[in-house]
Amino acid sequence: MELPMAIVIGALFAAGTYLMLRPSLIRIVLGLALYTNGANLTMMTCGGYESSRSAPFLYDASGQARLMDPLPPVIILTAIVISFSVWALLLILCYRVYLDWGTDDPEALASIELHEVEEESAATQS
Amino acid sequence: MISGFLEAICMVCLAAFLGSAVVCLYRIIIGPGAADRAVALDTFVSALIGVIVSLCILWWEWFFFDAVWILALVAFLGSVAIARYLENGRVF
Amino acid sequence: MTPEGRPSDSPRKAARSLDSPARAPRFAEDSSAHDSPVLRMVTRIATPLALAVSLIIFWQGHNHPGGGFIAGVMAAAAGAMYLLGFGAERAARFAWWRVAVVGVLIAYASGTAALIAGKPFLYQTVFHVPVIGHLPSTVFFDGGIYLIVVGTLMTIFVELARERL
Amino acid sequence: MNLVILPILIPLFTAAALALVRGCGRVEKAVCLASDLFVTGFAFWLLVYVDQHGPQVMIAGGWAAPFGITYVADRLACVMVAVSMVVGCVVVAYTFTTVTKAQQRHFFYPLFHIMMAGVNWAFLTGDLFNLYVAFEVLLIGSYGMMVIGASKAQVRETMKYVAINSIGATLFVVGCALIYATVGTLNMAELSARTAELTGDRAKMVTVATCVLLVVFAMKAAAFPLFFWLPDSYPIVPPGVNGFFAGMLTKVGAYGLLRLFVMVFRQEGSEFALNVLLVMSGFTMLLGVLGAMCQWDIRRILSWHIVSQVGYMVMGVGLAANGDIAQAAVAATILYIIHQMIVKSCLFLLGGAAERAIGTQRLKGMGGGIDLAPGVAGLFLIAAFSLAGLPPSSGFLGKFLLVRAGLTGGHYVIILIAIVTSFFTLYSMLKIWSYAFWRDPPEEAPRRPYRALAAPSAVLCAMTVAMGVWAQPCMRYLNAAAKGVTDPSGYIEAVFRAPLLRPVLDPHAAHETPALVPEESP
Amino acid sequence: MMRVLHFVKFGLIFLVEFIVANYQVVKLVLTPSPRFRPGLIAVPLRARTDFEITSLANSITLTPGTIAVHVSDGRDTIIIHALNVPDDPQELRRSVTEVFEANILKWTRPRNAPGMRKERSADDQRIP
Amino acid sequence: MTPSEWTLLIVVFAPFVAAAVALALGRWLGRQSGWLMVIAAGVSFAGAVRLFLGHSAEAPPVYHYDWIPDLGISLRLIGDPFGLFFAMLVAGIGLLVGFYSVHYIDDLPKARVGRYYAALIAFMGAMLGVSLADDLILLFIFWELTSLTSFLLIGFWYEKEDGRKGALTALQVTAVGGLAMLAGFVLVSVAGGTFSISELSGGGEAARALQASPLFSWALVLILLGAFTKSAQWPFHFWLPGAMVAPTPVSTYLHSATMVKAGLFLVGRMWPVFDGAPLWTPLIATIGLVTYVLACWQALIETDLKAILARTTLAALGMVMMLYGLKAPDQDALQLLSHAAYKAPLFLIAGIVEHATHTRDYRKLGGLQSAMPLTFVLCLFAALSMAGLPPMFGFLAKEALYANLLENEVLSGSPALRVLVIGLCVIANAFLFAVSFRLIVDVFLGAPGEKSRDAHEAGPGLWLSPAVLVAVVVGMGVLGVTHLPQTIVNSLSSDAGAHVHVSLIPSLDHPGPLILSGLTIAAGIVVFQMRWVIGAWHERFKFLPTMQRVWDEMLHGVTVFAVAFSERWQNGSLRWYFSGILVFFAGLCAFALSRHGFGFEHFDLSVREATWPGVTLCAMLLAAIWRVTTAPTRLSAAIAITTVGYLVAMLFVVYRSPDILLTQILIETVSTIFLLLVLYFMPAFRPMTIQPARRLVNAVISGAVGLSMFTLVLLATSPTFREADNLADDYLSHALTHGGGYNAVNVTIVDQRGIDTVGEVTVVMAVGLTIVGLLRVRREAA
Amino acid sequence: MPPIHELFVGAALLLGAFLMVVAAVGLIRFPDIYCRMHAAGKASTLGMVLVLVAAVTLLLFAAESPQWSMAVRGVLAIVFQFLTIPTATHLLARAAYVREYPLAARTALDELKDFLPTRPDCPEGKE
Ligand code: NA
Ligand code: NA
Repeated sequence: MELPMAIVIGALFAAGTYLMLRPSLIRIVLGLALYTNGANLTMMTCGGYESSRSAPFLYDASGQARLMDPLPPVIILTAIVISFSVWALLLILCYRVYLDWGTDDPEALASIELHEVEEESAATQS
Repeated sequence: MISGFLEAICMVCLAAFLGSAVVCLYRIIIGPGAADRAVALDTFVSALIGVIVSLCILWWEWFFFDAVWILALVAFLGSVAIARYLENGRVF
Repeated sequence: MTPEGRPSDSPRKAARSLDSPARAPRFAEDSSAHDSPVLRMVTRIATPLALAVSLIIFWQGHNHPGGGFIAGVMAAAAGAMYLLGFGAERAARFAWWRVAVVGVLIAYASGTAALIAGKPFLYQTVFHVPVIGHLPSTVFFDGGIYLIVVGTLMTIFVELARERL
Repeated sequence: MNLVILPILIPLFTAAALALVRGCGRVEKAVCLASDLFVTGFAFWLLVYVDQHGPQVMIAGGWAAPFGITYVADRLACVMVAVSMVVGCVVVAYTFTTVTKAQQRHFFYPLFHIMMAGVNWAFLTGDLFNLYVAFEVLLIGSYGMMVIGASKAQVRETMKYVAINSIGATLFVVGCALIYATVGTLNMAELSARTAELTGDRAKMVTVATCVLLVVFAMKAAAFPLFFWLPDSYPIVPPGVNGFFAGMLTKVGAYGLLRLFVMVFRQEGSEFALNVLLVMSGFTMLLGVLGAMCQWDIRRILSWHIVSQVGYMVMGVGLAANGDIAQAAVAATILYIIHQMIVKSCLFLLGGAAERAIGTQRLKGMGGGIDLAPGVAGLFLIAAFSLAGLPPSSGFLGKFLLVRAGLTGGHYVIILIAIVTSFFTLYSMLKIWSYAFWRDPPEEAPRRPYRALAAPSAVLCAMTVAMGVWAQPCMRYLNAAAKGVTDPSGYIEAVFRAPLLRPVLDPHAAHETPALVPEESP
Repeated sequence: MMRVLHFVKFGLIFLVEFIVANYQVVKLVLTPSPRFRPGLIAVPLRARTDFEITSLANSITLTPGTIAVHVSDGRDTIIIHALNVPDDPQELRRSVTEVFEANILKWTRPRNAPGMRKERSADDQRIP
Repeated sequence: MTPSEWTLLIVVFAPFVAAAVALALGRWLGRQSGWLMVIAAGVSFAGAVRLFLGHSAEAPPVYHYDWIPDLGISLRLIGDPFGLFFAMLVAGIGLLVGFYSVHYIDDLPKARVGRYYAALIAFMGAMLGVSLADDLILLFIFWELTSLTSFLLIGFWYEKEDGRKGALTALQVTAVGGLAMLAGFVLVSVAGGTFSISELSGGGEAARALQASPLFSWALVLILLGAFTKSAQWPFHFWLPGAMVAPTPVSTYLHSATMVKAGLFLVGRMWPVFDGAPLWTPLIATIGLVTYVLACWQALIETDLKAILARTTLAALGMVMMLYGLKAPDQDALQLLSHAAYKAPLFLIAGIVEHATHTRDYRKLGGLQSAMPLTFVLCLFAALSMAGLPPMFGFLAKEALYANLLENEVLSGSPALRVLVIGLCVIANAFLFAVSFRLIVDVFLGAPGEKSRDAHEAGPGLWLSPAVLVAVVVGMGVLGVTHLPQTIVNSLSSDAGAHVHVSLIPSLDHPGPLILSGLTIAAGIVVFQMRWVIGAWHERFKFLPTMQRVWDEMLHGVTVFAVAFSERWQNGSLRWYFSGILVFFAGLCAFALSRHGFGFEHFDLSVREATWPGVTLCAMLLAAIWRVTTAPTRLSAAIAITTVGYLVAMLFVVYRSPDILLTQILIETVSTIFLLLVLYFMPAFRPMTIQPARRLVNAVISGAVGLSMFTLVLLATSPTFREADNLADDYLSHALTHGGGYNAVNVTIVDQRGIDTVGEVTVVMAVGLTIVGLLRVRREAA
Repeated sequence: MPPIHELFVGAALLLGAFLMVVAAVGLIRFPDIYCRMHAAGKASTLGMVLVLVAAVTLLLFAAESPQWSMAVRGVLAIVFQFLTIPTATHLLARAAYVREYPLAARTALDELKDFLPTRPDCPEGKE
C-alpha cells in the first residue's frame, strides 16, 4: 500500500504548495489543509500496513489476532486536532486581513509599507 | 467470518459503491454549478457509507459502523450549510 | 436577526468595488427571510438525536471508537445543526468559551489529582462506584476534553455568526 | 520525580484560572506574578537538585519508557527552564505597566501563560511527538499574544506568522512519521540509544529523514534561509511580550536543534545534518546582521539581530559535528542560548522603555535618551555590548567559548564570519545608541514614565553581567550539562530506570470478552 | 389509536410510493433517451404546522418524480419540482394533496377541525 | 594575601571604585567628581611606585586568582617593571589630567559631568588593568573596557554630528582590532595551551609549542591587528584625528599619553613570544615606518592644533612600532616616556588656547605670547622637546633612536635598507621639527590672529598640570648629563636586559647620531620655511582617497548591500516566503538523498499489500486533489477539499483506524462549515491573473516538494529501511491490562499518551480564546 | 444454499448497491440540477436503507449472539436517512433556484417564480 499512499502524499503536498503560491488567501488556507492531510497520511503510511491486520481493539482473547499499530492513529488524532484548530485561526485571520486591508492578495498586501501602518497603530494605541 | 456467498456479494457491492463514488466524484469535479457539486457530494457520501458497510461485513469488523450514522448526520450538515451559503451567503 | 447598518466607508467595500465594479451590494442581512419550516423541523428532531449520539460515543470511547474529542465534535455538530435551524442569536448569549475553560480545568485537575496523591501526572485508575460499577478515572479527563471541544467549536460558530459585513 | 511537570502544569493552571475570571485587573496581575515566581523558585531548586542527583524523570501516567511520555529534567533542560522563567517573571512584571485593560480582557495573561507553559514543556519533554505538541502550545500562545488588540498591522503579520508556522507544524509531523518509520520509536532516550547503533544504509536513511526535522527546527530557530517569519512579526508584538518572544521563541528552536541533532540522532554519518547547520549558520549570522544594519526602527533592528544571533547558536550546534570539540561546542551553545534569552529580552524591554521615555520608536525621530532616561541608557549600553560580545558579560563568555571551540576544531571560516558579524552587531547597536540616546531630544514627543519598565530590565542586565563575572560556576554547570548532551548515557539510563507504576487492572479481562462485538465494556 | 392506524396506513402508502419512485428513477436513468417534461408546480397547502409541512415535504421529495422545492412565505403553498409534469398540472396537485397531505393530516391532527388552521405550535414561531 | 598583592588589586581596582562613586553621586557632585579621579590616580600611582621600588625585576609581585579554571582564565596581575612603568604613566598623567579637567570642564549639567568623570576614571582603571594583566583574556577584557569608555568620552559632545562620528569611528576601528586580537589570543591558547603572558614569554613549554604551531603566524597577525588599530597605525590611523572632537583632557589622556600607547604596550608584552616569527620585522617595522613618515607629513598639513598634535602622536607611535619591528624593544620606555612628557603638555596647552580663544585653528591665531606668557613658555619647552633640540628630553630620545638605527642588527644585512630607513626617519623628524616651530611661531609669535584678541592667561588650575610635565621634559633632559635618565628608562623597558645609552653629552666616539641630529635640524629649518608652500602643494593631492573615506565607503557599501538584501529578502510577500522555505526543504532533501547515494534503484515500486479498494480510493483522491488546485470558484474548492477530506477518511478505513475515521469525518465537516462562514466575507476567486512564467515556477516548486515527500515516504516505509520493531506492541500489550480499555487507540490517547492530549486541548482552548479576542475587539470598537 | 437471512442480506445489498449506481449515473445523465436531484435524493436514500437493513439483519442473525447495540445504530441510521436526505435535497433545490441554476430546456412550466424571487445580481456569480 506504500506506493499508492506515497503518490497521494506527494500529490497532496504538491497541490498544497501550488495553492499556497497562488495569490489568494483562501487558496493558501486550502493549501495548508491539503498539507495537513498529507502529513497525516504520511504518519499513517509510516506505521506500516498489512491488509490482514485488524483494527487495534483488544477483543481477541487468544491474543492471536494481528492488530494495527495504534500509535499512528493516536498521533494523527492529535495532529488533526491541533492543525485543525490552528487552521481555523488562520482562516479567521485571513478574514480579518481582508476586512482590514481590503485585499486578499498577499502580494498586494506585502506592497503596503508597514511603517505607514505602524504610525497609524501607534496613533491608535496611545 | 462470513460465508463465501456473502463475501462474494460484498465484493461486488464494494465495487459497485466505489464505482458510484467515482461517478459522483466525476460530477463533483465537472460541476458545473456548486449546487450540482453539493448534490453529488451528498450522493458521494452515501456511496462511501456503502463502502464502509461492505467493508464492515467483509472484514467482520464493526468498529467502523459508527461512522455510518455519523457520516449520515454530518453529510446532512454539510449539504444544508452549502445550500444556505448558496442561497443566502450566510450559513447561520 | 436585525439588519445592521454597514459602515459606508469601510475599506472592504472599497476593495469590493475595485474588485468587481459591476457587482451590486449583497442582499439583505436577514438570512432567515426564507427559512424553511422543513429545515427547522428536521433540525429540531436531529439536534437531540445528534447530542444523544455524541453522548453514546463519549461513553463507549474506552472500548469502542469514540472518546471525548470525537464526542465533543459530534456535540458541536449538533450545535451547528441547531444554529442552522434557529439562528445564532440565542446561542450567542452564552459565553461558550467558558465551557472550554472549565473543560480545560477539569482535564488538568484530573491529572493533577494523581500528582497530589503522590503519583505521576495523569496517573489513571479505576474506581469502583456502587451504582455505576467500574468507573475509570479517564472519564473525567475525557469529559474535560468533551467540554473543551464543544466550548471552542461553539465559540467559533457563534462568533463567526455574529460577524457582520 | 513527579514534580518535574510543575513548570508546565502551574502556568497552564494559571492560564485556565485567569481565563475564567477574564481580566480581573490587579488580582490577575498578582496571581500571575505569584505563580511565576513560585515556578521560578521551583525551577532553580530543581536545577540545584538535578545538579546534585542527576537527571530526574517523570513518566506521565505512571507508564514506562519508551511508550510512556517521559519528562526529563537534565541539566540542560533545568537551566533552560530556570532562565526562561526568570525572563517570564521579568516580562510579566514589565507588562504590568504596558498592558491595557482591553488586552487584559482579551486573555492577555492566559495566553501568555500558555506560551510560557509551552516553552517549559518543550524543554522538559523527552518524546519527539510530545515536543511537537509542546511547540504547538507555545505557538498558539504566541499567536494569541501577537494578535492581541488586533490592529491592522498585527492581523496581517500574525496571518503570515501562522501560515508559515503551519508549514513547520506539518513538516514536524512528517518528520516524526519518518523517524518512527525508520527508527521505530519516538522516545528521545530510546531514539538516542537506537540510533547510536545504526550503521550503513539504515543510518543513511535516518540521516535523510532527520533533514525534515532539521528544516522544522531551523525554521523555529529562524536560521537562514528560513527566518522569513521573524523580522516581520516581532515588531508588532505588544511591548513587553516582545521581550519574551525575543528571548524564547527562536531559542526553543535552537534548543531543539541541540537536543535532537546532538543528543538524539547519533547514527553513523549524523554529522551531515550538523554540517548543513554549520553552513546555514554562517549565512544566518551575516545576513541577519546585515538586515539589522539598514533598519530604522529599534524593534526591527533588534528583530534582525535575533536572526543574526541565532546564527551563533546554530554554529555552536554545527560545531558539535567535530567530535574533539563537541562538548566544548555544546557548552558554548547552551551558554549562548541562555545569554540570548537574557540579553535579547532585555534589549527589547529596554527598547520599549526608551520608546516611552523618548516618545517615539522611529530611530530617526529619537534622541537625547541619555539625558531623558540615563538609567535606561546605561542598561541599554550594558545589554548592547553584551550582545556584541564585549566583556565582562555573558555575551563575551558565549562568544569566547564559541570562538575557542571553533578555532580548536580548525573551523576558521565560520569563526571569521562570526567575528565579522560581531563587528557589524556592534556597528548597528552603536547606531541605536547614537540615534536614540545621543543627539538632542525630539520636541513635542509624548513622554511617559518609564521607570517601572527599566526596573525589571535591570534584573536581566544584572544577570548578563553576573554570568560574565561568576563565569566559573556557570562553566562548571555548563560543561556538565554539555557532557550530558554529548554522552547521553546518563539520560538514557535515568529514563529507562523509571519503573512501570501502573498495576495490572484485571488480569483475566482479556479472556472474558466476546469474540466479536461486545455489548458493554468490561 | 386511530392516529396510529392512520400513521401505519400512511407509512405503507409511502413505502409503496417510495419504491415506485425508485423504480421510475431507475427506469429513467437506464433508458437510453428518456422522455420527460420537468416543471415547477405550486400546490396549495392545508398542512400548517412545521411538523406537518416537513412530513409532507420529505414524503414528496422521496416519492415519484417530485421534489419539494419551496414552502411559500405564507405557508399556504408548496412548490414542487416534478420530473414529468402531466399535461394537466392539476392532476399532479391532486395526487400530492390526496395521496400524502390528506394521509398525513389524518394522523397529525386528532380531529380534522377547521380550527386547526389557527392553531399554531411553538415550532411555528420564528426564532427572532 | 600579601601587601603587594593587595597593592596590585588596589592599583587596578581603586579607579573602578571611584568611577562607581562618580556615577552614583555625579548628579550631586558635578565637576567636583574630578577630584575622585585625582584621588584614585594618586592612590594608583603611589601603589605602582611602591611596587616598583619594593620588588626586583626578577621577582615581580603577582596576584593570582583562579577565575575560570575550566577555561584556563585567571585573574592574574603582575607588577613587572614594564607593566609598572605603564601603570605609573597612566596613573601619573591621569592625576594631572584629572586636576586639569576639574578646572577645564564647567557650565554643564552636573549629571552629565558626573557621567563624564565616571567614564574617565573607569578608563584609567581599564588602562591600569591592561598594564598589569598577566592573562591574555584579562588583558583583553580591560582592553575592550578602554575602547568602551573611550567611546563614551570621545562622544562627550553627543549633540554634535562630528562628536558622534568621531566616537563611532574610533570604537568601530578599535573593535575590529579587538575582535581579531581575541581570536589571536584564542589561537595562542589553542597552540600554546595557556593564556598566561608570563608563562608564554618565559620561553617555556607553552612558548615552544606555540612557536612550533602552524597557527603561530596567524596568531601574530591577529594580535597585531589589535595593536595596530589601538595605536592608530597606518592604515588604521584615521580614527585618531576624528577622535580629537573630545574635550581636551580626554584627548590628552587617551590620545597622546595612554590609550594609543596600549597597542605598543601589547607589542612590548608580546615580543618575547613572537619576535622570532618571520613576519615580525617586515610587518611591524614597515607599518611603523609608514605611519611615522605619513603622520609627520600630515602634521604639517593640518591646521587644527589638536589634529596637528594627533598626527605627531601617530608619528611617535609609528616610530616606536618601527623600533619594535627592528627588534629594538630596549628603547620603548625611553621613547614612550619622552613622548608622553612633551605631548601631554602640548595637548593641555592646546586646550588652554582653545579655552582662551575659542578656536584651535592656528591660521586664526598668532602673537599669543604677550597675552599668555606662561603658556608660551610651557609650550616652548614642550615643542623644543618634540623638535628634538637639546637640552630637552626629546633630544635624548632622538639621539638614542639614531644610535640604534645606525647599529641596528636587523638592518645590517642591507646597507641600502639602512640608508633608506635612516633617511626616512631624518625627513620625518625634520617635519616634526617644522611642526614644533610652527606651534611656537604661528601661534604664540608673529602678528595676532583674528581670534587672538580676547586671549587671556589661564588660571593655575589649568597650567599647573602642563607645568609639571614640562618640568619632567626639562628635568630629564638636563639630568641627561648624569646616568639617571638612562638608569630609569633601562629599568622600565620591556627588555629586561636593556642598556640604551642615554646622555645629553654627545659621544665623540660615535658621532653618527649627532650628525644625523644636525642634518635633521637643517632639514627641519628648510621645511619650516617652506611650510606654506608644502601646504599649498599638498592641496593637489586631495583627490587621493583617505583611509577615512575608504572606511566610510566600505561601511556604506555594506549598508547598500544590506538594504538591497533585506528589502528583497524580507519583502513581506507570503509567496516568496513559502517559496524560500519549500525550495530549501526540497533542495535539502534532494541534497541529502544524493549525498547519501539514494537513487531510483532504492525505490520500492511493488504494490505490496495494496488492496484494490485502497488503490481506487487513492486514485479518486488524486482527482479530488487536482480539483482543489484548479477549482474555478470558492465554493467548488470548498466542496472539493471536503471530498478530499472524506476520501482521506476512507483511507483510514483501509488502514483499520476507526477513531481517526470518525475524527476526520467530523473535523472535515466542521472545517467546511467554518470555511463557508468565512467565505461569505471574502472576495470571489479571481481568474488566473499570474503570468505563465510565474505559474511555471510555482509548478516546479510544487513538483519538487511533492517529489521530495513522495521519495521520503517511499524510502522510509520500504522494507529495507523501515524499522519493524516499533512501539506498537508496547501500546497494545498495556492498553487492556494496565489501561483497562479495549480500544487501544483511545486508551493511548487518554492515558498512555494522555499528555499529548493535554497539550492538544490546550491548543484548542487557546484558539477559542484568541478568536474571541480577535473578533470581539473589532465589534466592540464598532 | 445459503441460509435464508443470508439470501435476504445478499439481495438487499445487491439492490442497494445497484440503486447507488443508478443514483450516480443519474447524476451524470440528467439534464439539469433539479432532475439530478431526483436521482440523487430518491435512489441513494433507498440504496442506503437497503444496505443498512442488510447490515442490521446480519448483526441480528449472523453473529454468534444478536448484536443489539450495533443493530439499533443501524436502525437509527435508517431513520436518519429518511429525515436528512430529502431535507438536504429540498434546500439545495431551493438554493439552486434562487441562484438561477438553469432549468432544462424541456421544462414545461415554472410556477415558483411567483413565490421565490431570484437573485441575478448576487455577487457569488455562477458558483
Ligand atoms: Na528570539
Ligand atoms: Na554579535
